[in-house]
Amino acid sequence: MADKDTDLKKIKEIIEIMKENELLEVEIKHGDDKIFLKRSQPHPPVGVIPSSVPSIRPEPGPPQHIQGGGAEALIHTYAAQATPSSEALAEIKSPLVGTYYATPSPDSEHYVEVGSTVDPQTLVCIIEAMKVMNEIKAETSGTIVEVLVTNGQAVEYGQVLFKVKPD
Amino acid sequence: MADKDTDLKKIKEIIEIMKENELLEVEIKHGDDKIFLKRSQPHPPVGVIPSSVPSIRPEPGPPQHIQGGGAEALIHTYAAQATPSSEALAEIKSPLVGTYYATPSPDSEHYVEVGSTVDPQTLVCIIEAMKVMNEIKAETSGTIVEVLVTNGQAVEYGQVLFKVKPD
Amino acid sequence: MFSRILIANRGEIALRIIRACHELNIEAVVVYSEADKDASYLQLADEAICIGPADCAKSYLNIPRIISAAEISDVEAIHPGYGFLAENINFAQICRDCGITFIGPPVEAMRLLGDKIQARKLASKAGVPIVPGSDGALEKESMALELANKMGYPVILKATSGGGGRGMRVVHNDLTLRSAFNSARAEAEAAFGDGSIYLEKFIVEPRHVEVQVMADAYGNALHFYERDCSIQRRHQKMIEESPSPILDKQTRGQLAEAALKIIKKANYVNAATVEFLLDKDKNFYFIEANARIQVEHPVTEVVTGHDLIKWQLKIAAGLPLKLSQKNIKHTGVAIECRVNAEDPENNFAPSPGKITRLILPGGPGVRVDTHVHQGWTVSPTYDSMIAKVIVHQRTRTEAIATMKRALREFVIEPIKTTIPACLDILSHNLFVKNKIDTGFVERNF
Amino acid sequence: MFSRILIANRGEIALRIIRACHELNIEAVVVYSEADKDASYLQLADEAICIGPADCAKSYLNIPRIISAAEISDVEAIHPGYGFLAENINFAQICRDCGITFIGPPVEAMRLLGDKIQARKLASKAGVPIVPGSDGALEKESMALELANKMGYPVILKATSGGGGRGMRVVHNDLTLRSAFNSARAEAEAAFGDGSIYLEKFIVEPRHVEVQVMADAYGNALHFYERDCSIQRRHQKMIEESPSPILDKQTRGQLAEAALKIIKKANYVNAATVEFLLDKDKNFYFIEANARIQVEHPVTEVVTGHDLIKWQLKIAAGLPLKLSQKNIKHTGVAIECRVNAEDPENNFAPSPGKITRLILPGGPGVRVDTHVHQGWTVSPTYDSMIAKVIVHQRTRTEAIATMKRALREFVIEPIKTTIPACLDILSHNLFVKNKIDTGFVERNF
Repeated sequence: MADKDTDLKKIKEIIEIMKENELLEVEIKHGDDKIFLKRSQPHPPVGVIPSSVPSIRPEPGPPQHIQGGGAEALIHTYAAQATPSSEALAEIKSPLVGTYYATPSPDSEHYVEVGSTVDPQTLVCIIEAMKVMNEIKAETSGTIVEVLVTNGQAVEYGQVLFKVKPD
Repeated sequence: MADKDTDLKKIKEIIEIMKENELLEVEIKHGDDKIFLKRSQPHPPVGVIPSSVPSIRPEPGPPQHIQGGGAEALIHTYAAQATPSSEALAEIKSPLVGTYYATPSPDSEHYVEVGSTVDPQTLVCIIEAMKVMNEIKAETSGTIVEVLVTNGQAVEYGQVLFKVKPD
Repeated sequence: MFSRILIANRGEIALRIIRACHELNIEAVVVYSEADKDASYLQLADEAICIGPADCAKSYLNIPRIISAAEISDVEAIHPGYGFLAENINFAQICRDCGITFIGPPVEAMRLLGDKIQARKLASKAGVPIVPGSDGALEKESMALELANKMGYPVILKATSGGGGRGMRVVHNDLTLRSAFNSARAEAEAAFGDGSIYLEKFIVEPRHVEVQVMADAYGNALHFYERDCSIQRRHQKMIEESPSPILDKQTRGQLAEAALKIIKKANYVNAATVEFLLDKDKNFYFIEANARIQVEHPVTEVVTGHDLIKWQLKIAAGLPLKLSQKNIKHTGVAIECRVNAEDPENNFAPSPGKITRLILPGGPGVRVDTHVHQGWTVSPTYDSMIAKVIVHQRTRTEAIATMKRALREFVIEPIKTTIPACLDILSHNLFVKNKIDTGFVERNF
Repeated sequence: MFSRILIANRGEIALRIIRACHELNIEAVVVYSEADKDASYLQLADEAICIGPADCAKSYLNIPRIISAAEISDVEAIHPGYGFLAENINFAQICRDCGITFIGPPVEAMRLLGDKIQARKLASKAGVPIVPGSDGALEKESMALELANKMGYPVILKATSGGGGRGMRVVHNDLTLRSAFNSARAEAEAAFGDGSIYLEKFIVEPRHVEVQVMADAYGNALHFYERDCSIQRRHQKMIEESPSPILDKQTRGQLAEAALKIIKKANYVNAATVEFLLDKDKNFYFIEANARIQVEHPVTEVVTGHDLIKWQLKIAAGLPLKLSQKNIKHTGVAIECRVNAEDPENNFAPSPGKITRLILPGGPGVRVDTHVHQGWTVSPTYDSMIAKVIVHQRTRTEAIATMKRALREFVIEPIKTTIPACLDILSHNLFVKNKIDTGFVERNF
């Protein structure tokens, strides 16, 4: 019965947190299996939440192991680490496997660098695949805030090349 | 986002039920893994709950499949089917592998039957193992309310033979 | 020998090739689609490169992406496995043009054997019996009607570029031939981009027997005995065994010899399978040659003790087949069952999904080839085959007993698989008595 | 043949015996302790009977409970596996008295071979060389001192009823002999209830080579070649192989012949292993005979193609060994690695616990014998061995390569296992070059 008391306590705490915060994530993990629940934000929360809102971890310390129904489960609770969607960064990914080139020719300037503004039609780099130089467009608008690859580097499909702060 | 909305709705419903009923079980199953949470009853609930309280299933019908974090999970909610702990039955288990005999000899009366009162020293049956007749004692006190084996039946170690209602 | 190759495939055959590479101290680079990013064999590979999304056309069938992956990972050769690009002449040609060794036959041999009509002609020239039929593609329905009446029904229509039963029709009279001709043509056009159709005499109650061969670049060609693949459902093999329990010693020898004649005539190099139909009177007819490793190659590996993938790698690297025919011994009996994520109780509908419990069979005489593990999600995008169970025993009776106990201890939940169907077949009186043909499954289940 | 037997064991050997039973259409009843109630092999058994709590004395070693389970489940025979009651003469006698066939040797043969001093005498009578030593138990320290000085140091003290290294001491001079004599005696007394100690010449850098034999009730005794088990740590075997890579053809023949002499002299029936030490000059000395199936029996199974457990069942059921020695062929090379739940980085401390991720090796040439599955909890109560990986290849070099790739693809988390230790040994220059002896592991790791 002691275990079940512990479980109930944990669940009660989670419920309390859910009620108090409304914006809430509940993550229940077991091995590879995971149940992850997150409230989406159809209505903006009342009041402004700064992007660097400290996360509220009601029970700091190591993860709690809860015995329940014969299985060992791991339950974390977090208040939502809400990031206003306006802060989210867009990513420009490689649509091809190949070699990344930052410049159209060895002596040219880089297509883009950190601080460059791009629109969907802006050429951002070349990916060479089978001797073909494929010009890659940004396909998003904003300012380059991070370049994750270096000239001449091999890149795979879906690899993130740039992070872009939307306008 | 649709999936997450659905999840949130389900979770909200569960929380509402938890709050309203206080006596609550939440069972989250995934394949073989299961998280089972049940409030034990350190304090008797206010008001008398009949042992045959109808279970409240807020969403009758087939189990709901909830998509969450890439995993398919199954969530059932029940109101607690509370059984007062005073109703708990003791069990007399077989301490041996062998053959169960209800009587000391073929013509004798049964050692015990439903309704018999026993104390720890009461002989309740014989387990024959390797031609040896082992007399088995109750090792508990109370009234036999159920006999789970029949004369001549093979029993394994730890098999429940009788249920006993404690005095 | 190679020091680093790329594997242009996925699933169990990708894992199978990694195993061979590592036993030969070759580094293995694997390409994968986003759908396979959690595959456990990617952890075993020396490098894994994502080449595209789940859609095969943008990943496993996309030649530029695979060649590009080979270039950035600096490999010497590409192993195409089976399926996908394994018999794609264009791919093999591009590999050659890029200076990458294609681990498979030369383009010229692929051309000769890849087109079924060409292959039939080649077999005829080599003196190997073929199923009577049209000399080439039939352009008009009237030509098909005339020939069918000349040979006598039943006849079978087949796609020139086909495989796997698509574009295939068995017809028994003029009426059904008329309708089948056009529908087979349309199906072939859709499936292979080539609507050419040819016609053959339909062999009644045939057995499917195929010979495993291997040839090197120095003119040495050897056979590794036959496999009997008569247990099929809709032209898809379910259970394969070796030796073929119907063959006598003489026919077995003739069959192997016929296979080698074709391979030599095609100047073939690397692994191939030469497929025959065997009629009730033990006459055999060449049907086609598969210019690649086959799904069922482990059956041959366990009875001969030879690792066919290793031989593929060695031969592609230019090493000779240092073996004499008489040193290739065939010992005992092997059976393979394919475990597909399909529901036998629901007309073999695909049954993809997450595997939450998995216990693989093991112990004496059991080999399992699978890329799946507990926690793996079987994707609906790819082939439904998730495991192959291969047993090796002293006799056919013992092999059947071992396979049955192995399949019974195979736990896979909650997805449905063909395991119960395989068990039903293995327990069937006619299978046990070896009274089967390629129509056995459809007639009895 | 039997129609129903009971398996008085647990873990991988219980599963191994179930497999053999089912392939022979014998029903298998398994007994289990409460600690093993979730074992997956219980689901495969035709009946499973709980006989007691985790404590072996109240379950797997409890004769009345096992006999009682055999009686209520109405079996014809009991297979004891290895360990637990496998070599318990009292148990075999009780089985006989209860009319249950003990699947193992007759009580009389167990008596002759079970006591090591008796077994040495029997070997001498049979004309098989034994390690020079005392003729029987040494009652006094002074006797040990006298003999040791006569033979010359180093000498080894051993428990008469012992096994597994308990009660064993190697001593190099009078001083250490004095202290070792009493401590070995106390250890033997505690471990076996018998403090008898004998003394032998200690063979320096010996190899442990054992011969698998099988005898029927009609006087036929055959050998199934040898296993080399020189890779040991604290007298526990870690890696076994066949053939012994050190033996020449002549010595191999002599060794097998010596083993058969002993078995015949003891009127032995069923499976046994005759163990020898081989010194640097290829002289061999009988050390003991194990009157049961061994952990490492699969090594012999894969190189000979014979299922030894099936032979045990057949012979116990009174069937003859229908084989001639020359029809038992030895093909290729087999290696077995034992996977124990022990932490090699922490002095091989037990590492029990729940297995949350498990991917077993597979593919060509790999056999896995294990009862564990993902989700299974390795109990601290029992033996730490959780799996055996056996490989079969054409050559020792290839077998080592296959074993290395198999162990590298074996994923087991989060418990620690001996896999990394096995990989270190397999990669060691001296192992590869076959320059090993029973002290190799302790000297080099």
